[in-house]
Amino acid sequence: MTALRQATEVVDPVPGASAPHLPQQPDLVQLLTPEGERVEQPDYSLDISDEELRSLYRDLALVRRWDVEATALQRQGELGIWASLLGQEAAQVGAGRALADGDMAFPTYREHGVAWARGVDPLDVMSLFRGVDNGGWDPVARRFNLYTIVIGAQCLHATGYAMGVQRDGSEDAVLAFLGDGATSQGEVNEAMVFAASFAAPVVFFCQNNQYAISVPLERQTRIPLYQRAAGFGFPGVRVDGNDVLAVLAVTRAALQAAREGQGPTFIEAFTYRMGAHTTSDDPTRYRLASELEEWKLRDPIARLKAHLSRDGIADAAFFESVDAEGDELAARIRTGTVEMPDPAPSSMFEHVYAEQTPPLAAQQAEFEAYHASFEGGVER
Amino acid sequence: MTALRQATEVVDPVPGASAPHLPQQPDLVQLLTPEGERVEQPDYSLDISDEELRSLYRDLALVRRWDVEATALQRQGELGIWASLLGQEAAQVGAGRALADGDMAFPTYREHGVAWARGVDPLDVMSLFRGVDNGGWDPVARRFNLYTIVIGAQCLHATGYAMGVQRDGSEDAVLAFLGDGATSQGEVNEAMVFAASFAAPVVFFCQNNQYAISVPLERQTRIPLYQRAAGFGFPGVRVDGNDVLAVLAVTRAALQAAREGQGPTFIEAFTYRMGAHTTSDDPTRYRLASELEEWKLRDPIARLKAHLSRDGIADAAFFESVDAEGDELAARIRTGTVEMPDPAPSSMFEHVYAEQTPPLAAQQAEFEAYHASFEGGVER
Amino acid sequence: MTETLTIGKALNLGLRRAMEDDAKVVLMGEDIGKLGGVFRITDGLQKDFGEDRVVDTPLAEAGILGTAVGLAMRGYRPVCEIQFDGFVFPAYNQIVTQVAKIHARSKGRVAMPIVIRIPMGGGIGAVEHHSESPEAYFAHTAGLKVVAVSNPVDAYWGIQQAIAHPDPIVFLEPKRRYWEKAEVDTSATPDPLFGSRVVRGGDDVTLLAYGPMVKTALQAAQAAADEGRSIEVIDLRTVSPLDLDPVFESVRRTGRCVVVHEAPTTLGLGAEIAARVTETCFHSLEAPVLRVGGYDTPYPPSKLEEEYLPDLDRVLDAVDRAMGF
Amino acid sequence: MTETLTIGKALNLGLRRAMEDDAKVVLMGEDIGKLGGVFRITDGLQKDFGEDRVVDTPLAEAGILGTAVGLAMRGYRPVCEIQFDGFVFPAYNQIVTQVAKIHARSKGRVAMPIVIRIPMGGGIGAVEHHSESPEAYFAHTAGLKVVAVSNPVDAYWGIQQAIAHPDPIVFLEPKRRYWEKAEVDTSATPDPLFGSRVVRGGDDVTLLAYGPMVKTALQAAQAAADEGRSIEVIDLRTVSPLDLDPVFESVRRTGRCVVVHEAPTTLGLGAEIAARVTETCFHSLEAPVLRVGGYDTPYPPSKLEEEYLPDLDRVLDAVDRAMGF
Ligand SMILES: Cc1ncc(C[n+]2csc(CCOP(=O)(O)OP(=O)(O)O)c2C)c(N)n1
Ligand SMILES: Cc1ncc(C[n+]2csc(CCOP(=O)(O)OP(=O)(O)O)c2C)c(N)n1
Ligand SMILES: [Mg+2]
Ligand SMILES: [Mg+2]
Repeated sequence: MTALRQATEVVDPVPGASAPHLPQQPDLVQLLTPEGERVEQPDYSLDISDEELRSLYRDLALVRRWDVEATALQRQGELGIWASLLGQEAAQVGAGRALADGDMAFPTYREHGVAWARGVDPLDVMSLFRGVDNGGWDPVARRFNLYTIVIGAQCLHATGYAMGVQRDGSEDAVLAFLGDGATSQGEVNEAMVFAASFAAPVVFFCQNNQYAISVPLERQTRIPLYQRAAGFGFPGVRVDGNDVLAVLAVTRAALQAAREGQGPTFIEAFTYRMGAHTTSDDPTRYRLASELEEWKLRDPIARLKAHLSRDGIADAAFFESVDAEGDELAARIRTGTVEMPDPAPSSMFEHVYAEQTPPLAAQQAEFEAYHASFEGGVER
Repeated sequence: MTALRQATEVVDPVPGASAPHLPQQPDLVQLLTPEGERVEQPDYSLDISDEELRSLYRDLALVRRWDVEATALQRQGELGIWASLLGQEAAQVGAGRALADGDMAFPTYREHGVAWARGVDPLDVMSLFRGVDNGGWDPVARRFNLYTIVIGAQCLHATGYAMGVQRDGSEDAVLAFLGDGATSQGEVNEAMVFAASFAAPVVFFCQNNQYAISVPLERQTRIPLYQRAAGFGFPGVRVDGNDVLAVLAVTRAALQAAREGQGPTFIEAFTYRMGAHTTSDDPTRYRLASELEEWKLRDPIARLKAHLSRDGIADAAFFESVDAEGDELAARIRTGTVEMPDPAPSSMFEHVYAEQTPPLAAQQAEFEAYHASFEGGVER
Repeated sequence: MTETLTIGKALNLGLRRAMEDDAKVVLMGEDIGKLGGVFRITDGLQKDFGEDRVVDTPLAEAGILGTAVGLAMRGYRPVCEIQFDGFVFPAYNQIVTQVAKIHARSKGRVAMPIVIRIPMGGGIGAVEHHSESPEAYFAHTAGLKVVAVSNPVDAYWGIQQAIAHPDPIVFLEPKRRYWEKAEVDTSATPDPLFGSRVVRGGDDVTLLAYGPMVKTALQAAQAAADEGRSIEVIDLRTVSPLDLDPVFESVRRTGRCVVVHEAPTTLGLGAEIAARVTETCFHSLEAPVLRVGGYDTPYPPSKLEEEYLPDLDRVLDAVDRAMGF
Repeated sequence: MTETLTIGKALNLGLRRAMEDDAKVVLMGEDIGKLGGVFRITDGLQKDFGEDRVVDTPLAEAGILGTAVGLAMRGYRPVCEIQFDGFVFPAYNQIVTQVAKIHARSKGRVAMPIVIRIPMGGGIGAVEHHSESPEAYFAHTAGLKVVAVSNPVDAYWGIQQAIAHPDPIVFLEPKRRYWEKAEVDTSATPDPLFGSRVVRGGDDVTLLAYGPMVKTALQAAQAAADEGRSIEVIDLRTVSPLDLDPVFESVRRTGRCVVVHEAPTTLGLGAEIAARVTETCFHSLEAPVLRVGGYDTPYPPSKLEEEYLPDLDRVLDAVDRAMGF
């Protein structure tokens, strides 16, 4: 059966595993080694000021601080659940910062780092996990869609939005986030079909954090994920997702290509979910502690910190100021979350439709009357 | 953006178009030229007796004769609709004859040639298009599933069936049919994900007949379809779908690979729908007559006939006998169709469940009583 | 300006007018371009409005609806054609979890002015999946509205009103009636989209229908009249929201009510209507609300569809039973 | 052999027993292997039965159901877990157009013994899509059967009966009651799968519930008893087919009927039950059948779910209204 095998280009069946009989898989795109050393990638040059580097560090650190606080708040019963981004800060901040103002982003439920980069107030994210609403920010004003919990559904939204951009003759680009698990969903693959067919200005940004809850990547694909795109006829690239500079450069390049009419790109940001899937999850059931230890050596924040330090871009005072800012942020998030008012009961009827229907109006009126009947203390 | 473009293997963006900057797309696998000349393909050698060659010809001719008769019967109001296979005989007969007895096939609604190869009585196909049932054959006994009309749904069934084969430790293989349009469906792509993930013994046999009703291939993909498989990590191959020998050889090889535990293969049989999508369709609205004329030069039956004649494998008497057999078959199909009894009215209640529910039994009883009330001639 | 139009042609003209009125209207679907759709409802529109506004999509219904969501977010008004009723299910996830919920999810910040056109129902002698009536699946889904037109006038105006409306609407077209004709005054002021309409007055029984069954109901009423029985027929026109006030008013007079639809009876619209009419008109009812629907079986092979579909006789039989209570 | 079991543990043991009894039983789903499912219903099963019988699938619900169809055709009995109610919709096409129809399509030649396990309903403080009640979508679909268990005994036996049954069954598990306990006699002879059950006798009102709402109904009946009102509570146990004979018998005595479920009221099971009870018991009814259901809105953010979900007070309010007619 070598004939069939040769008829197409099959590369590394298992990521990381060597496959000497097959062409070598390209390395991860990396601009910063795990030790914080800057390396050059002629294809993805990045001209970046010290100021910008420090500001990237600040984002990474503050987003992690937020995440830590949110996890604690969940433990204390102040949130129903929390989906931690621990370990994925660089992938998210790098991607988020690559966006131009007019670009639109479509997150999953874990993109707190992108939310931050888009200027979303963390409390507007907390409100979702507290059960107050489904996200408090304005997706139009922030150009950051509300979180989408049904796996993969947002990839089609992003593609359709990009088709709208084309019709507007605009130069906006669109960034769709998805996980490694999501790549198995039919809708995600349909999004790639549509994006390719219409050459839509959309970039699929897949954070391969190695797991879909407990299910390892190998169940979703036998080959590196970024190669999925080739089957749909557009480029795929794998970037070190723990290297904020590489993510920034690659995402910028892909968005620029989209803007220029070159159609979609698939980016696989190779990273690791250092925490549990959510606060309801118990990762000890399905992965070894040693794996986590290995990934800790590639910590995205430590890496940038090492770079800033070794190249003298930031000093101890800077790091201390960021830490202090983090503590302030955490305090604000804590207070804001704990004090967040519950929504008005009858609000659930209010935005079902842009034009409420008479039967629903009647239901709301009954509900309010029923409620009012308890207010005089006649509750059973 | 050359960097991103290079990060993956992109081949011919448009089928047939030349793309000098990209690696050359492999030729169609072909064992018989359009002129009927036998060519060798070291990867797909085919050892075939003259007897078998004649029998292949007979299949092609009889299947076409059936198709012509069915189209005529539809025109005369004896069928509700007919989905013609005109032009796709070689793809279907070649694929059908590649199956071993124990293998299972999952057709769309157009695989009359495969049905024939599996020993299905044409009348059991006619009954579907006449509206008598949803296909009269026994899918288990014939190892040929009932037609599936919802585009692409059968690809998952085939993959699941193949997962069952694996669990049985059997050497059966599974053949899933689909069209070019079907490749855009999410479920079809999920089937490829599952098949790859479980290395299931299933072969996806895509008849690229260039159109999904009116929509040309270019809307579904910008690159040759067989390359889709590479993105899922398994081989794809493009075969001349109008060359019954090549189809037979390639499909056999792929099924053999599946049998041997090598997992799935995607076969793109490059062919052309020479008739309308169905008898309800008007192809003059969306394609040029000249296109059809060009494809007529690659007619799959004429090609095999030329080969049989030029190499002295069959003589005029043989061709005449096949023609005569065709006329007999057509007569049998015509009579059988026209005389096909309508189903019993209450049969629609009968197989909804393996164990009918009491409410449905009550509904059936009411229906029967209501019907009986008309039988005494008290109809309004 | 009065024209004689089939339902199909009325829809075609209505779509054309909606596209002229609002450059943000984009049609999407399989084969809606050069072919004009398998029922030719979009005939000629791609030629006149171009490929960017009349989009032949890849063959993927979730893709159609999912990209429509994105287009709506970008300010467009997508009108999606589902080729046949039985092929809406691949898009079901997008419709139920996204289209229906995004306005609520965003607390009203993101509107979903999407119209999902579906040729609905049986009676055309087709193969499996081409004759179904999925309206209850949508009417049970909060966030959607569901309209079922029965005639050329409502088709012409309804499609324009639906496109102009800010909420997502499943727009059901009575496929076997596409060729039915009527006079359409294209300069009239149309009735509101979401309202039922008494289409024939009567005193003995209130008969409710929508979409393709309205004609059947009217035929039954005529036949009953010939036998001296007076049936009031109401075309519901919208199945979500239901406009039942005219129904209540009628049932209070007649004391009897029959609902007819093609969809399977169990949990079909008849169930909801029966429950609501009984709640509201309990003391006026002389008989339970009776339902004439499809049977609780898959839609049968076409040789049996006449048996499956409610017809004049089955409607009159129910009327008899209602009167006999 | 009597054990105290939670619903979750009863399901786990029932699955284990079904797998021991029949080597063709294969479990499929997301995270059901090492993790044992997000609710641990399949805990330990992959360890004991291996990866071929407890299959962690790729993340694709249509894929799960579609491959289950193929496995069933090859003679297996797939038991598919859908992680949460709100995630069944990507599989909807396979369920409605294939799973439900293949037995009829093949004139009985191909059986579809597939069980689709879905943790159902709200009340666990979750985010969007994790608290829904999709049963009406399935009960309206001919070819499916739909079971909704409410207690450990039915969970233990029901899952085994469902797996052994030849037809496809949507098996709804009351997720917020997973941790409720009861004594289960694992050597008893179980009640049939498809039958409702009077769980508390009474004379004034017949109260119907299934799944998670049975407990609420029983609490309401107890509270009403304290006020001197006698409520008969029936656990429907199966929502398709509905077993209404015990309901008719009861309503003929009480003259009043209230149905409670979490799903949106419009076209929820209550609609069908109201219609059927009224048709059958018309002359016995003192009041219309009243429905207590979720509102016709998307399931709200969890801070509002207590307001959304039917509770003891809303049930008693409906009982009052029924009595007041
Ligand atoms: C359609 C659907 N099915 C199942 C789920 C439940 N679920 C939530 S997250 C998740 C895993 C997602 O994995 P991946 O795409 O890799 O993203 P990650 O959580 O790792 O960021 C699953 C199965 C869901 N939200 N939607
Ligand atoms: C889910 C679904 N959507 C739409 C249709 C209507 N339809 C029937 S055939 C067809 C085109 C199929 O094209 P292709 O897959 O290329 O197969 P071909 O008919 O060319 O053999 C369409 C859109 C369908 N049957 N199922
Ligand atoms: Mg992941
Ligand atoms: Mg085709």
